[in-house]
Amino acid sequence: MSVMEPGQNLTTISANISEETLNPGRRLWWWGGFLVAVAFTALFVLAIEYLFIAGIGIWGVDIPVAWGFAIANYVWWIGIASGGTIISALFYLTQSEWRSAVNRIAESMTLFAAAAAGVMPILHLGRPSFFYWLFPIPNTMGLWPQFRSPLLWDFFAILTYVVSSVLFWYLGLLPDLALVRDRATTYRRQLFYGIAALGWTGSHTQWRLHKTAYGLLAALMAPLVVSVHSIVGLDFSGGLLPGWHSTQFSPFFVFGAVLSGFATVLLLVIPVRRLYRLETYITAHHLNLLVIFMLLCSLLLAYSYLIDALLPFYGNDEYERAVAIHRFTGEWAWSFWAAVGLNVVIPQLLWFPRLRLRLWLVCLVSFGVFVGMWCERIMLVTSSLYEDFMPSAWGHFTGTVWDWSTLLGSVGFAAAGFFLFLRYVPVASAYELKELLPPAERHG
Amino acid sequence: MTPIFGPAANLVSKLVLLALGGSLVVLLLVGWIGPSTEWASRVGYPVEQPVPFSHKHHVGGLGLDCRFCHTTVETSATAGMPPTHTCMTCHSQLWTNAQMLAPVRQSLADDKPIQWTRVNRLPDYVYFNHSIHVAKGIGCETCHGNVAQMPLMEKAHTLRMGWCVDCHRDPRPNLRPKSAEFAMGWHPTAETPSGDELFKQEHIHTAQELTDCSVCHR
Amino acid sequence: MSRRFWWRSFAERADDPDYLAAIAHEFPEPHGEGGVDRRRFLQLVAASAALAGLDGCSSLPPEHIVPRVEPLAGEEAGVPRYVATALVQEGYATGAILQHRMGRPVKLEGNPDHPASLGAADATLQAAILDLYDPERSAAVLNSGRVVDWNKLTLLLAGKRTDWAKTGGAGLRILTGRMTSPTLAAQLAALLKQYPGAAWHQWEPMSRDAVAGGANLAFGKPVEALPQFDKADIVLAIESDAISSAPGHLAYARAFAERRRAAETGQGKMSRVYAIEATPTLIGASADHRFALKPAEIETTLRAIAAAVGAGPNEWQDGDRPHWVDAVVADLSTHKGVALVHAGAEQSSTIHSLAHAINAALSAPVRYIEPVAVGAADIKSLAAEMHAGKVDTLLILGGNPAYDAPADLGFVEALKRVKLSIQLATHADETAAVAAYHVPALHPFEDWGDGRAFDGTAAIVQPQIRPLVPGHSAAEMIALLAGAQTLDPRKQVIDHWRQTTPGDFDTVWAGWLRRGVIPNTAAGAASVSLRGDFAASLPKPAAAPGLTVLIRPDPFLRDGAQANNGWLQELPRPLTRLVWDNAALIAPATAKRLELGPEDVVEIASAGGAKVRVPALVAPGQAEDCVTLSLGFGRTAIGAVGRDVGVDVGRLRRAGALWQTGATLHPTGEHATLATTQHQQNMAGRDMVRTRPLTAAEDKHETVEASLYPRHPYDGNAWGMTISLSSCIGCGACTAACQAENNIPVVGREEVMRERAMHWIRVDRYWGGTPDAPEIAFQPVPCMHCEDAPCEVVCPVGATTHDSDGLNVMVYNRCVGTRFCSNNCPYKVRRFNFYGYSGNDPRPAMSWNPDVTVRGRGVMEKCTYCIQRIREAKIAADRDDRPIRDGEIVTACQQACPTQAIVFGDINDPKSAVSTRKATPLDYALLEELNTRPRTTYAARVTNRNPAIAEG
Amino acid sequence: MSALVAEFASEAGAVGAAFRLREEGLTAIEAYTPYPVEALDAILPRPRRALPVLVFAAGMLGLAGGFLMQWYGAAVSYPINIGGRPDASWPAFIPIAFEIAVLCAISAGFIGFFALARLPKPYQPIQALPGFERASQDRFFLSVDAADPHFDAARVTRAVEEFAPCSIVPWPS
Repeated sequence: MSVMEPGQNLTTISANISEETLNPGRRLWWWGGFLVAVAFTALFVLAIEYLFIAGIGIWGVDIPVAWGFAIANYVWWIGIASGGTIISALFYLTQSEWRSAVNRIAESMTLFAAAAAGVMPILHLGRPSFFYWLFPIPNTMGLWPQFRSPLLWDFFAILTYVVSSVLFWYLGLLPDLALVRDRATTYRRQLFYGIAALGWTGSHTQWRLHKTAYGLLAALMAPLVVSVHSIVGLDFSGGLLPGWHSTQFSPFFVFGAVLSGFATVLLLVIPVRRLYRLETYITAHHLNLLVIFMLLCSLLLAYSYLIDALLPFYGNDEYERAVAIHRFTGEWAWSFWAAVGLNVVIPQLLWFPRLRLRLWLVCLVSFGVFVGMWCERIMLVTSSLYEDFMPSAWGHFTGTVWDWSTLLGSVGFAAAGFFLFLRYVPVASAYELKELLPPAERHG
Repeated sequence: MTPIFGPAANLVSKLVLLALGGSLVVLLLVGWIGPSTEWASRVGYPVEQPVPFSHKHHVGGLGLDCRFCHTTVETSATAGMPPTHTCMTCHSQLWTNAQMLAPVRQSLADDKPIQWTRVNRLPDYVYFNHSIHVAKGIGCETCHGNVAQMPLMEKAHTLRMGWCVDCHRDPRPNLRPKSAEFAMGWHPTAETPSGDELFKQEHIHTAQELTDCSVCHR
Repeated sequence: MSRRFWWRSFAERADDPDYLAAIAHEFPEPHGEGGVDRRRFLQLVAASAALAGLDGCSSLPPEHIVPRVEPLAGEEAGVPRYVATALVQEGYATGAILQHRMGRPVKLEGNPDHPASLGAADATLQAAILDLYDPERSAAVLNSGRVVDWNKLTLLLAGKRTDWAKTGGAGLRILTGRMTSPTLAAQLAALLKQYPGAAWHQWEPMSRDAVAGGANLAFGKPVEALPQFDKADIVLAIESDAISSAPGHLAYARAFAERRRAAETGQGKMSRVYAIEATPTLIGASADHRFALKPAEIETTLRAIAAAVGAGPNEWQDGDRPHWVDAVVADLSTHKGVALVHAGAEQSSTIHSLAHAINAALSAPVRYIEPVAVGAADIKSLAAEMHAGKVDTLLILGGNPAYDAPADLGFVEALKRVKLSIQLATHADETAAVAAYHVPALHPFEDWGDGRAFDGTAAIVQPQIRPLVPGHSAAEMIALLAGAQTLDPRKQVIDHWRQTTPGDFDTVWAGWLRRGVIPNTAAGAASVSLRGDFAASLPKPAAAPGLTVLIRPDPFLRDGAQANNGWLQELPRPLTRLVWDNAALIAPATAKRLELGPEDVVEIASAGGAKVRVPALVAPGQAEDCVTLSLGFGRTAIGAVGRDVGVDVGRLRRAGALWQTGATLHPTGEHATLATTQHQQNMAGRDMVRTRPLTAAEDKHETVEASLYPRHPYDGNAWGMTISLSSCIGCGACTAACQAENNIPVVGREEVMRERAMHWIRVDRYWGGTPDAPEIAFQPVPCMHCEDAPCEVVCPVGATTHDSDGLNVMVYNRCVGTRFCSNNCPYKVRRFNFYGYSGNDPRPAMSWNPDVTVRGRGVMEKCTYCIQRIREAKIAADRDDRPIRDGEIVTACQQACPTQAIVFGDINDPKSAVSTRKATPLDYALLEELNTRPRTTYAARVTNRNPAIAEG
Repeated sequence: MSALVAEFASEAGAVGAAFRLREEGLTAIEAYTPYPVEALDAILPRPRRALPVLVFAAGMLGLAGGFLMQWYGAAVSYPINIGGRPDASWPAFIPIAFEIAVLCAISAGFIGFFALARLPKPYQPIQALPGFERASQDRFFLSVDAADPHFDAARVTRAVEEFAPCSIVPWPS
């Protein structure tokens, strides 16, 4: 399987990639999808408005379960975001050329997932308007944030991650913006993409610097994404609760994150590939690799689940054991088994090459992981909380309509962003595809 | 195809960058310095009162002791505001028809208290205690400024947490001998004991204890 | 909130004829949605972003300082004042001291000089302060529902007086509750002398007639028996209310607990307690042996015991009886002089008489005194007269008979037949709805009066604040009937005592007011001897019905008079942990037999034919075939807080059978959800409450302290607390005290069901052993103030930190509400303002404690060891340059605790009370394996079982 | 005229021509290509290698700065007893220091790139060259600066022509 169907040259690539951006035409599926996404975004906004007016109490959170959907959603989204970074940064470093066709889609997905993740911690606060107190900014009180708190580590991690993702994305996009600028025929497009391209000419000097800069950023993004998810893991293992206080949480969270990332990329790549007729560039080979990586992560995650489930019984901590048993059988056991089923068991189907070729099945499984990872997050958040040390303080947790609105709304929010990306930005990296051409084909 | 940008575009782009960077810096500065400005903290802005009571006249001119009106300053959290009765002890004899004092006489007449506007205000979650400060050698002037110079009462310091904590970290420079606590425009002389001596003899707590959150917040 | 609006000015209210209509349209503010309804929501949607922004802005609106016009003698702004008074509840007075801040009473504390308080205060007592500030108190004279002027009534009565002068007061009737007030009693006596045709009746819903009846049966006179637990090595409690609600229970509890914690203090000998009861009581919970028997069995068993100790004929011992009886008898009879029996007020007079007989036979440590309360005709005769139309004018002084009178009297109908009925009450309640006139009553804290304690000691009730509503007092009403020249209640009280007091009255009087007690007024001892024909005179034991319904006062609402009190409604009931609800307590076995699921609604039909539908609650320790229902709920006419909360089971009561009745029960198929604050009923095999037999060798096992970090030094004061689990009787006084002291808001039923109760100190109740014969353990859990606090490390803004005294302090105004601290608190003692609870709390701003921050929405809060009291003492000590004395700082919970289970102090001072308590080998830290190094520790619960009785 | 610009249809042509021109001793050569042409790296003058140094420096600065800030805030400026932990509990400061380091490094890399590439510069004279818009698509341009000491229009044209350029034009014409 090749990374590109034959019969391509510089001209065809330039044309095909910029075509979708320059002449979107009347794409009903786009409008349909976009409007649905916008509708859910509206729901998101509504939920947030009501939250700010009435207070955190509109959610299902209580004492003992003081964390709920907001945290689960955050961990979930930030995990999904990782997918793009891994593909575009890690595989860039490993010089796996197949990445070139999908990294733009993946990175863009990262942006909007990270954005959705970014708002959650603020919504989660009892007094959201004071979130800026987590910044170490000079103030008349002479106070500082409390640097020992995993939450503060996390705050810096998200900040860094979101900013870096945007910069990395834009840097990679620059030459393609120039391409669109140069092919644009209407003044408004020329102006828009002209400004966006910042005067990129493709001079050799620019290319050399660009390569260096992109390489450096990639080299920084890869460890960054790992650190971000390790720290997210520490948000939990930094506490002393049974089921949270575990040394394996950091790698555990990284595995989960990457799994959900790959799943979501697949979930997006397969339809986009079809709708934009990108089969020439995103070949069965790409999908095959993505699926295999997803399977790999799924196995890694399975390992983490296993450790997490067995250690309590290996160790001698009655509280750990109680929580473990609780996860299997308790009120929220469904979320545990859903996570195991959707993230570990079902994906194994795709070991069969024949099934791997059934794209609808791949989509289905990826969607399963997409959902399954959320189940895992909510399971981790609640199951440790509502029955911990003090029997007298044991309680329950159920999401309210506002919890669910926030969750679904955030999906709409991220989706709406992704639709805009599809319409206004080249969905694949043209110049990197050109690099993939065999020397003989490198002409106009 | 002719390019859409002329040479001016480069200049513009530079200017835009500059503006962005500049506004960021300005924003930071405003956020940083703004709150501590006298305007923001209302320092030095005289406050209108129902009766234009002049500390300059009563303290500076007549030399009344602070405690003549603020009777509970040594025993209570609040310094205490004088009841109308206190004003009338003198003003039943002096300036009995002064227009300026009409509200005072009115208050006594129909037994309705005078509503003064607070000048030195702390948020509700801050529990300041006058008595302990006075007991440990902090003069009125240290926080309220030289009221003997104020025709109308005004805020002398920001009273922001940072300002309070500075002194709580090291009260020594602000300590006075008991005799000077209620004096205005006081300056240490050669024979006034040093801050260190006063600090010791008043058994003032360590900076760590004085900067405990629970000292002011309950 | 509109309720706030019509609280604003009562004057304007009384004048407004539509004011009642206004109330009619009032409905309870939903505590849930933070007071935001859809409309308001939509209005705010646009502005909300801005709102959020404003939150951060620190500029404050202008504020005014309002000094007095004339100085008030003895008042220092900002310095609390303490004023003694007494609170008369169910007729008996308990001494109290009110803490005044900024000229208004904010907290009720017990009066150490008063025999019924000894410094302690129970929940109902402390909640009285909230009643004072209840914005829904009645504030206008009502004539059949319309607001009228007070003068209209006075004129009317003036006319009546002229008639009475002729007729000798024929047709004039006065109904009061239990009466120990010397002044009122004297006033009434005088009134009856003035109008021979008039009559005085009493109705006390919390009746003690059976107690008096028992004394009559045993001794031929209604003496009162005061158990002396300090002298009792063996206690046999027959569903006893001695430490929970009997007159003097605070004093009894103190003495009782001192003997119970003998093992840890090493002073005296630990008592052994047997409890025989049909439904669990507090004393039963802390008993060493607790036996659940049906009422009928209780009587036969008690007869057997009486016979065995020689207080009854031998045939009483015939028939089979429980295996443990002999052991108990042996224990009793080998402890003559130091063993006593006490029966609860709800027991039959037969049982009381048997208890008396046994005590006599054992020459038990019991003081007999002449009755304290002044008797009068009962309500049954009154109702009969009313039905017969013989009553022309009826004055109801306090009380709410339309709600709580025995159902079979048909009091409401009777009341309608009275030409002129006048009710004096604090709320426009059920009776006010029927009576011709309703007169708003002053709250005891606004009124003058007096009353006697359980031992007869008299105390003066003096006002604490100028009336918040234009109310009237009982003394005033009687004076009005008598046509006295002055109606001033103060004058009535003073005049009465002036007559009875020799010497310089004014100085004496001042002393009484200051101390809150009138010395040497205790009732004289009564000499008693068992009637010779006692045994013969006992009524034959009645045949046990299939199913017995036990009608019991709610532990906190009692007869329901305080039903509009949010603190009491939301205070978890000691044994059921229920709030805002009453349920039918059913034994597990019985529930199984009737195939009742938890919280299934059952219909109970009494022998009298009355029916109630109540959710069932399976209650371990309940006797089989006994259903316990609690009074005080189901109020229909009262403020928004108490209206329609729970079910009114009072309608099952009959004049003859107030406390129990035969009944039938069947499931309705409906299901209800009860609001409770504790979901897990046992310890799940963990050692939260540690229990040791008295005999066990007491080895304090040291805990290893493993830490990578060096220990943080605390060289100054190091505040710590210890809680004696042998002493704790679970009464909940600590929780109430904390709520009052620390401005803890009421969240309401909905929010409690969503697990958002706000109490800083909760009293956990665990069931152990078997469901039918459970062990019951209480454990108060405040913040542990861990030295290595897990909560602090995870806060990103440092809103919760340690201070130099080692306290785990919470800075509300720094909190952004991440709630990680609560997650990371293994004891789950942190509470979060999910909504603006304080803002939604209808209590007026003036009622909050100004020394404690009122927390806003979205911030975390928790027990602070009453940091405000600590700081006050610290400042006082620093001012006069001296160390803080041990016992100078008393936390609210410690102060209120009747059993002195809680001790607080400096653990750096080896001689301090807390250090000595912590020195006991019974001392242990909760979850010590987590190495949080808590400052709050517990003294393990000690049991003193009788080896002769097999376990279970 | 200030430069000669040759347009090629294939990478091979452009690379060949560039190589020849270097042999001719010409140095002031710039290439405009639709994608980075590695073959040219060896031929054309290499730009300054300042970026990696810059990024590394920024990263180190961020690391040190981040760590110092935390230490100063927690141990010097306002030391508060947090759960009995030491004021300077340095292990807890590592994650944030790392994140700040990465943030600084990446920002430096981004900004540094634009600075060194002299961007943004929307107006690029060369874009006025007819057909230059294809430089970002499927054409390869070589421009030889007339300022080059060895520059000679005829020689350059001859050198380039054997690589079949689509056009050779003087610029600006």
